[in-house]
Amino acid sequence: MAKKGEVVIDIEKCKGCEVCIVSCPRSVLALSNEVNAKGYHFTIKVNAECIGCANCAVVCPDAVITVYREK
Amino acid sequence: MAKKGEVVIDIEKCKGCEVCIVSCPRSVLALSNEVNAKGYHFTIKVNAECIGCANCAVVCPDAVITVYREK
Amino acid sequence: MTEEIIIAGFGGQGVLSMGQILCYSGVMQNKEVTWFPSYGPEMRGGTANCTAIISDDKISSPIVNVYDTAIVLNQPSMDKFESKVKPGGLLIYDSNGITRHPIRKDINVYMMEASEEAIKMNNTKIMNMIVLGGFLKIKPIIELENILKGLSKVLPERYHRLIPLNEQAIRKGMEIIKPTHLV
Amino acid sequence: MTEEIIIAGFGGQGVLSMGQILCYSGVMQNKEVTWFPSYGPEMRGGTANCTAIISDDKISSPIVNVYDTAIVLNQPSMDKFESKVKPGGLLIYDSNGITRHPIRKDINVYMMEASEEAIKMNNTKIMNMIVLGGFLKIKPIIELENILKGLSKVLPERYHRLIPLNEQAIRKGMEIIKPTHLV
Amino acid sequence: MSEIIKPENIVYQKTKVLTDKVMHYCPGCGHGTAHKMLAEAIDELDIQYETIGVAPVGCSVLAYYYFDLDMQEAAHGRATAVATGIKRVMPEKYVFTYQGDGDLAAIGTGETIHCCNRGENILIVFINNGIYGMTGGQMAPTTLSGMKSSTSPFGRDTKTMGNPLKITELVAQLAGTYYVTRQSVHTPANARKAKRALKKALEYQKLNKGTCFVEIVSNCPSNWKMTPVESNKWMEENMFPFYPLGDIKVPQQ
Amino acid sequence: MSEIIKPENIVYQKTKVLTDKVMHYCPGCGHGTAHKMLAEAIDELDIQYETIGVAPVGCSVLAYYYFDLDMQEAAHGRATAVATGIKRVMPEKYVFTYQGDGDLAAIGTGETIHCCNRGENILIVFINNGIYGMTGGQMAPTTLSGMKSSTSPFGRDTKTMGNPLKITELVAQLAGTYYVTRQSVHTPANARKAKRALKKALEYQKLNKGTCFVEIVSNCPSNWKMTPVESNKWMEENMFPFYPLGDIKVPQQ
Amino acid sequence: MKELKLMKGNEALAEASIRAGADAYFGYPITPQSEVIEYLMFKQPEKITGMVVLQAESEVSAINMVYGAAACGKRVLTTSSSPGISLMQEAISYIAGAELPCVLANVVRGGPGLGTIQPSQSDYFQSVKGGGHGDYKLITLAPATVQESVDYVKLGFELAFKYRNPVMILTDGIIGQMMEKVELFEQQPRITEQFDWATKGKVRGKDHVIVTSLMLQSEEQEKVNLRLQAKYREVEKNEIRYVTYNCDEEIDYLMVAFGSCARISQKAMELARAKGIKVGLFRPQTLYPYPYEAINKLASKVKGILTVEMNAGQMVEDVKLAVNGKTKVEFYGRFGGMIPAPDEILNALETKLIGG
Amino acid sequence: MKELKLMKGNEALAEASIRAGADAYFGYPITPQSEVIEYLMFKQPEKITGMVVLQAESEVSAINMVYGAAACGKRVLTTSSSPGISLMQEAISYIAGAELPCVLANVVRGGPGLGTIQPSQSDYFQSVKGGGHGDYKLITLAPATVQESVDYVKLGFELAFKYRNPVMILTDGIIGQMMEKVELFEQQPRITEQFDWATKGKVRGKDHVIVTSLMLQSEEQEKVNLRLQAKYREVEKNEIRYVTYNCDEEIDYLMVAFGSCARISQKAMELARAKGIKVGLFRPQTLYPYPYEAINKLASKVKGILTVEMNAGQMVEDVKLAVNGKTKVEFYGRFGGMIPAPDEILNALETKLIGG
Ligand SMILES: Cc1ncc(C[n+]2csc(CCOP(=O)(O)OP(=O)(O)O)c2C)c(N)n1
Ligand SMILES: Cc1ncc(C[n+]2csc(CCOP(=O)(O)OP(=O)(O)O)c2C)c(N)n1
Ligand code: SF4
Ligand code: SF4
Ligand code: SF4
Ligand code: SF4
Ligand code: SF4
Ligand code: SF4
Ligand SMILES: [Mg+2]
Ligand SMILES: [Mg+2]
Repeated sequence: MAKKGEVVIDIEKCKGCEVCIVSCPRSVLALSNEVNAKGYHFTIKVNAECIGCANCAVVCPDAVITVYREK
Repeated sequence: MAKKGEVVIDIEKCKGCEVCIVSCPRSVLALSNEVNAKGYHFTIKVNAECIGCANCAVVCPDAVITVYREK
Repeated sequence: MTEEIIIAGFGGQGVLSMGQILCYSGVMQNKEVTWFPSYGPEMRGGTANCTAIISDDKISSPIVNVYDTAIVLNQPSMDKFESKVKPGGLLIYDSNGITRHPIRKDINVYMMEASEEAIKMNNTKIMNMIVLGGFLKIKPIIELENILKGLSKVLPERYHRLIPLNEQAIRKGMEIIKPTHLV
Repeated sequence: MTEEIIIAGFGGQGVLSMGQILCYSGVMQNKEVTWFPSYGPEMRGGTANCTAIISDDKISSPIVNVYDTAIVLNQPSMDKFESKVKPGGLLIYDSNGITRHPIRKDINVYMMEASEEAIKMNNTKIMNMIVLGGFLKIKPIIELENILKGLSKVLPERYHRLIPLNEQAIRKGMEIIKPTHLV
Repeated sequence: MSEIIKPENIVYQKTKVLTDKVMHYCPGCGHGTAHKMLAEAIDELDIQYETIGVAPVGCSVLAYYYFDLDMQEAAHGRATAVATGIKRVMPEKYVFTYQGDGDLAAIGTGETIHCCNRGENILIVFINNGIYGMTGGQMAPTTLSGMKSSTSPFGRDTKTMGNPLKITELVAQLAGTYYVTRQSVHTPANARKAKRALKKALEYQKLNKGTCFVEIVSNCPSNWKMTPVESNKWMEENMFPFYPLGDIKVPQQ
Repeated sequence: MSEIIKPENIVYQKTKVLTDKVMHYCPGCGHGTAHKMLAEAIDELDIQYETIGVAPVGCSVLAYYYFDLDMQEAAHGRATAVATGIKRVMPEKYVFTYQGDGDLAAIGTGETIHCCNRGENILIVFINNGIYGMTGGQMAPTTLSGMKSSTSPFGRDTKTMGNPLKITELVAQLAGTYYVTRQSVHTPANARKAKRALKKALEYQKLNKGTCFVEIVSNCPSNWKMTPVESNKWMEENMFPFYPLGDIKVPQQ
Repeated sequence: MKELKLMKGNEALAEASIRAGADAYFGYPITPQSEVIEYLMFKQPEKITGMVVLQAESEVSAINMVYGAAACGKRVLTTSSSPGISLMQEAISYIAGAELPCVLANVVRGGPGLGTIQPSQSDYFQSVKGGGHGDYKLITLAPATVQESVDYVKLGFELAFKYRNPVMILTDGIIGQMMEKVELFEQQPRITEQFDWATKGKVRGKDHVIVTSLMLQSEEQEKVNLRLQAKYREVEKNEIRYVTYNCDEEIDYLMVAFGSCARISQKAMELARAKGIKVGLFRPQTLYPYPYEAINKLASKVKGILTVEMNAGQMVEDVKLAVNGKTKVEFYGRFGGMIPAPDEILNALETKLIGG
Repeated sequence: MKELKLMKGNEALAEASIRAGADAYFGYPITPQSEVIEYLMFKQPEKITGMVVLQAESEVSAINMVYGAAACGKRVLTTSSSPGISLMQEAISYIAGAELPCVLANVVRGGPGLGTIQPSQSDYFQSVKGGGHGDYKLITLAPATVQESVDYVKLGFELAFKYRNPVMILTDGIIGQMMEKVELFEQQPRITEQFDWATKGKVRGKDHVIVTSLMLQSEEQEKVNLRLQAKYREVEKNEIRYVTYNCDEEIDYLMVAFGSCARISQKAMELARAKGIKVGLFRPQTLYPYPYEAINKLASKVKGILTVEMNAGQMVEDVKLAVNGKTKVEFYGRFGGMIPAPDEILNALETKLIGG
């Protein structure tokens, strides 16, 4: 079974482009209903399936995702 | 036997480059010892072997040769 | 009559077209008009504004530094333009996202809940029309009929079916605008 | 002493280097000098000339319109420069190819058969040196010793073996120059 | 907060070769990802202090705010000439240009070709989004046949407007280029591959191999008038068939 | 005088599409022959009154004095842009440019590539003599490796000075070019072939086929510092191996 | 048929080029004038009048296309903004040297370098003194309204062909981006005249036409220059255009300003006059030829002149040349894309001229 | 070690660049200055001082290479002639905007257009008023001798680095092609200083360096412009250079001329003085900053001024601005590559000033 992972999203810098969302193999991510100060719906975690693969972070154009994976 | 030809060279316009000379299949042409008003040794006929092939005229950069051939 | 108006907000809120509609309508009513936008990359994701001037006489400068009316749709615009309203002038703003409300006491201030109203009307795009309605209520410099004519100029043909909705929004704005401070 | 000289002829006759040798030699003799050539595509197959000025004092203009001396090596140059010699000045020309000889009576005219002499010496390239010799005979503004030093500056190292030949040519020029008209 | 979130468990974070400035790019624009891949390549090679970059005129005109590197702004199209100037006086530094398709393949064509032909020992990163992003979506040399833009509002008509230009294939022909490849950064796998290509190019620069040219086919959601996700799909379906990903010129061993 | 010399026996004479002006070219320079072949092609197609030519900046800058055609002088390198301007407003005319290698392949690279890429329906005649003739023999983009020029006095060092550029092969890659060929005019046979190529190109222009590009590898006796005959030999031995004669792109039937 | 429209300056200029019967537009996008080519591409004038519109690969290419088409005796134009216009300087000099007619527009933005995209007037020198090499002059028209942007396209072509000289419309981001009411002139026919000087295919029985700016002999080149200079004297005699505001009355002060800046100065004048300051405004519409004499005349009757520009002080040199010491000349300017406000100008008037 | 040599202006300039410790030369051939790059390629300074010499594919490319290398804090130069310099205008504006030091030389030939290759001074306006876009200034040095061509390369680099501003050596085909005695200064070391403003690889612990001329916000761009203007005022205060001839005595007339034309005017002055005409000569060595004040002072004591130029009258505007109406200012010029003769100038002096 895959290791457990976690993502931390800097929601104030997120622009809500959804590129991360479609790249996640575990459908961990989705857009929030709320908007941030710049008026963007931002990405949030919607489940705990993250495996720390970093796909989301790698494709995030604004480098707002940090990924953790247990050792 | 090849038809007989003739060339007429506008010696005042000739620049003595010798490109015609090396192109003649019958060695008809050569440089004169004299120079023209521009100071160039010009091309002259040195025999009557001309067959009117126009090789010399075609390669002459200054278009100074007219070629005749008997019909 | 000369009315010098600044309209400012986020790109996408329709501030530029609000100004254009005013100007087109002005032309319909035989007024002199000028419209000048902020332009270029600065607009990308940032703020946008335009100056609209409507007058009975030839307009000299299309750009002014103090305004008869400021229409403000976000906080950065509030910060920038509150101070630029002429004493005794008019400030209209949409409450949505405003964290620091106007403090000047020498101008007339009207707040509108236009964004909310637009959501209620199921079309966030018409927020600007609601605000326009509010403005026209306070300063009826152009007749509604000419505003509708102006709209039909600004909107591409294929959107003309939306004119009734826009009219509704303008009327709604006229209805809901209310003063928070009057000189 | 200030000597303003024009040297003119066909490209390839060495008019430019004749001027340069004069100037280099002038430097050896502690003179002030300027040298200015005609330049660029106009020279292709056409005429070339240079102005050389040699003076005991600082030289203002490197370009003048009348000359103390004109050294002329072909017909077009004769046509152009005969009239530009100062009254009482000097005109030296090589007879080869000259169809219209100078007619002015207020200047000193010397003809040289330098081309022929060069053929005799088996090196048409030194025609210009023969003419230079002629000039130096008439106007000994630079000592031969300094001319030879100048030559060694103008000639690339690998041609230094030719200096004796050049000296010979200069001496030949000094020998053969003869006046055709003196004021 | 999850206990996984602790420094020693970090597997991915923003590279320090990017500054903390918020990029002005539109949401989902590939410029951001391309920046990141290049910055990570520089980070991984540990050459941040030995690298000088050149920004173009185009949407990435402000790239110099985002890379924590010494950088220069070049006039529109002239980045490779500017980089030549830099590299010639500082041959021991890593030098790269980062240029859009309008910049590199329209106004800068001459500079691009001749820089590559001289084999300047630099890295050229070429962002091909088939459009002039910065100025509001005009037709680029790489705009596809039939593709709409603000100066081809009815679709590019190759009869009158010229053909989409594969400049990458052209520079691959030149003796001066050493490594020429076409990549994308729109999926994690592609982005990782692009980074490897960029790293390889910088390694070749170390070895004095000549010009390395990395094209990144990218999107412009704003001017293509699509959402970012749609734009990436459109790119796969329309751009990639004409601009196929992969190496075009690789070093002969 | 020989009785053969009478008008009805003329088999070759100067075409009327050349004026009577004496050309300023150096003895044996290929520019003259190239002019003549182009003029004869125009003459044979009988399009003298429908042709507009563009002269470059280079030795052939005065070409407009020698062709008895309406002609324009273009700024250095810009002949193809000028020709584009002409052709777009006078599409019914035949339009050609005549350009040297410095003009077309150095300063004019961008214009050349984009003109060809748009497929402008013109003829480009490209005289490649591996040198800047007019300005006195500086290195051209096409100067061969190791070849001497006034700016490569010790021979072209491709490490620092770039590689000889085969721009003809580049433009052949572009969708806009229809017919691309490399010729020479230094022998009667080659000159005749070159004329046929030029004629073909003009015929394709009539048919609206797009850009035709005829390179003529040529000599520069003056700046190569050889006699004309030597220069032609040197050209065969040194230029042709690198710039092989022949068609590079021919119409697909 | 004349039409009254509300239009953006850039789009109005584009529309005017179609209506003026232009044969071709060649251009390259740059803010703040990309609307010109966008409008033209959308309008597809090729289908209406046959006018050709082509996006070139660069400004260098665009202006050389203009050269080629203009030399065919056609009405051709290009537009750009500051950095793009700088790239055109070589070819502009060629066009002037070969005496070709064409219309150029520079929608000026703040410089130097990449600068800002905001409005500026800092390309005045480039346009009227000579950005390119050699002694040549661009007839330079400075519109202050969208209406003038339209009218000057027509006027520009008229002058360009009358004098066979390039005409520059020197405008800026304010005029280019603003909307105003504009009366569009009627569609003009395209040129059918076959000009002697134009390349159009050799005409039987006539000499072939050569368009060039090269003269190998200096004597010939000087003749070209003398002909150009004579032409410029003609232009200076015939084509000076300007507007004055309140200058026929008694005034103590004069402001001189052109283009958009003149409109802001007009507002400042209104404010000043409301305060009782007797001030007039002089607005040159042609920057070359410059109205030296008209300003010189006014200089005699005022205590001082304030030149107002959106640059660091360029036209002020021409004002000084006009005034020739007769009265004092002060300058007020904002630059780098900053637009002076009417009250700033009023303030400058009060402190630099009246107080000063 | 100083050396006395007889050298061509172009070659002397090239040699001076090596000796000034230049790091790089980027250029493109054009008559009448191709000897500069030819000399450098032959000398191979790369093997002596490490100086790089590169033939670019165009002037546009060359000047942008200069930009890149200059921004690394290196001593860089390029040279060209009129049409080539026109092509550089965009980048020159960028260099001025980004405040980069470099030396440019324009060996002017007759224009406009392709013109002639003969000497001219018709790029005066382009150099001192602004050929590129935006408000910027080139420090402009006008050598009149081969010696000054050499000295101004060194001075040029000093001023360029002192003010971080491009310096233009405005010379012409006469100075470039003529030979004169020249004293060469000693070989200077190349720069080793690491400038704060230069890109050289980010320095640990410091902010990364950005070289740019772009300011998206007008407010920022105006600040840049204000800084530039303040710098220009400094330059105007410190760097004016000129030579006068006979101006300390009583004179009735003054001639003003620069560069090669000043030398011909000097000869004309000698001829005039021989005829008893009391005339002096003023030769600006810096064309920007221009010696307005010095000319203004002399204007008070003469009956008239004759400006002599190898163009259609460009510097004469600056002379008039300097004189500001104090005395009459006349002009004599030849152009298109024609060189005025000393007696023509004398004649102009007599007819335009003394007789006139
Ligand atoms: C000389 C010049 N011409 C034109 C412009 C305007 N301009 C700025 S960016 C740009 C095109 C950008 O397109 P691209 O290079 O594809 O970059 P992108 O924005 O798509 O990333 C243009 C035409 C300019 N700044 N300078
Ligand atoms: C803008 C500009 N740069 C440089 C020149 C100088 N120049 C004139 S011709 C030429 C090169 C000519 O070489 P090429 O095109 O090969 O023609 P060729 O003379 O060999 O036929 C150059 C550099 C110029 N006239 N204009
Ligand atoms: S790290 Fe992988 S699994 Fe976790 S959210 Fe990102 S993409 Fe999904
Ligand atoms: S990719 Fe980045 S910016 Fe886009 S939605 Fe995801 S976290 Fe936000
Ligand atoms: S026509 Fe032929 S045979 Fe006669 S001279 Fe010429 S080349 Fe020789
Ligand atoms: S080819 Fe022509 S120019 Fe050359 S030598 Fe023969 S005739 Fe004379
Ligand atoms: S305009 Fe296009 S290329 Fe530019 S930032 Fe936006 S999406 Fe990216
Ligand atoms: S210089 Fe060379 S190319 Fe030019 S005419 Fe002479 S030989 Fe021909
Ligand atoms: Mg792009
Ligand atoms: Mg060549």
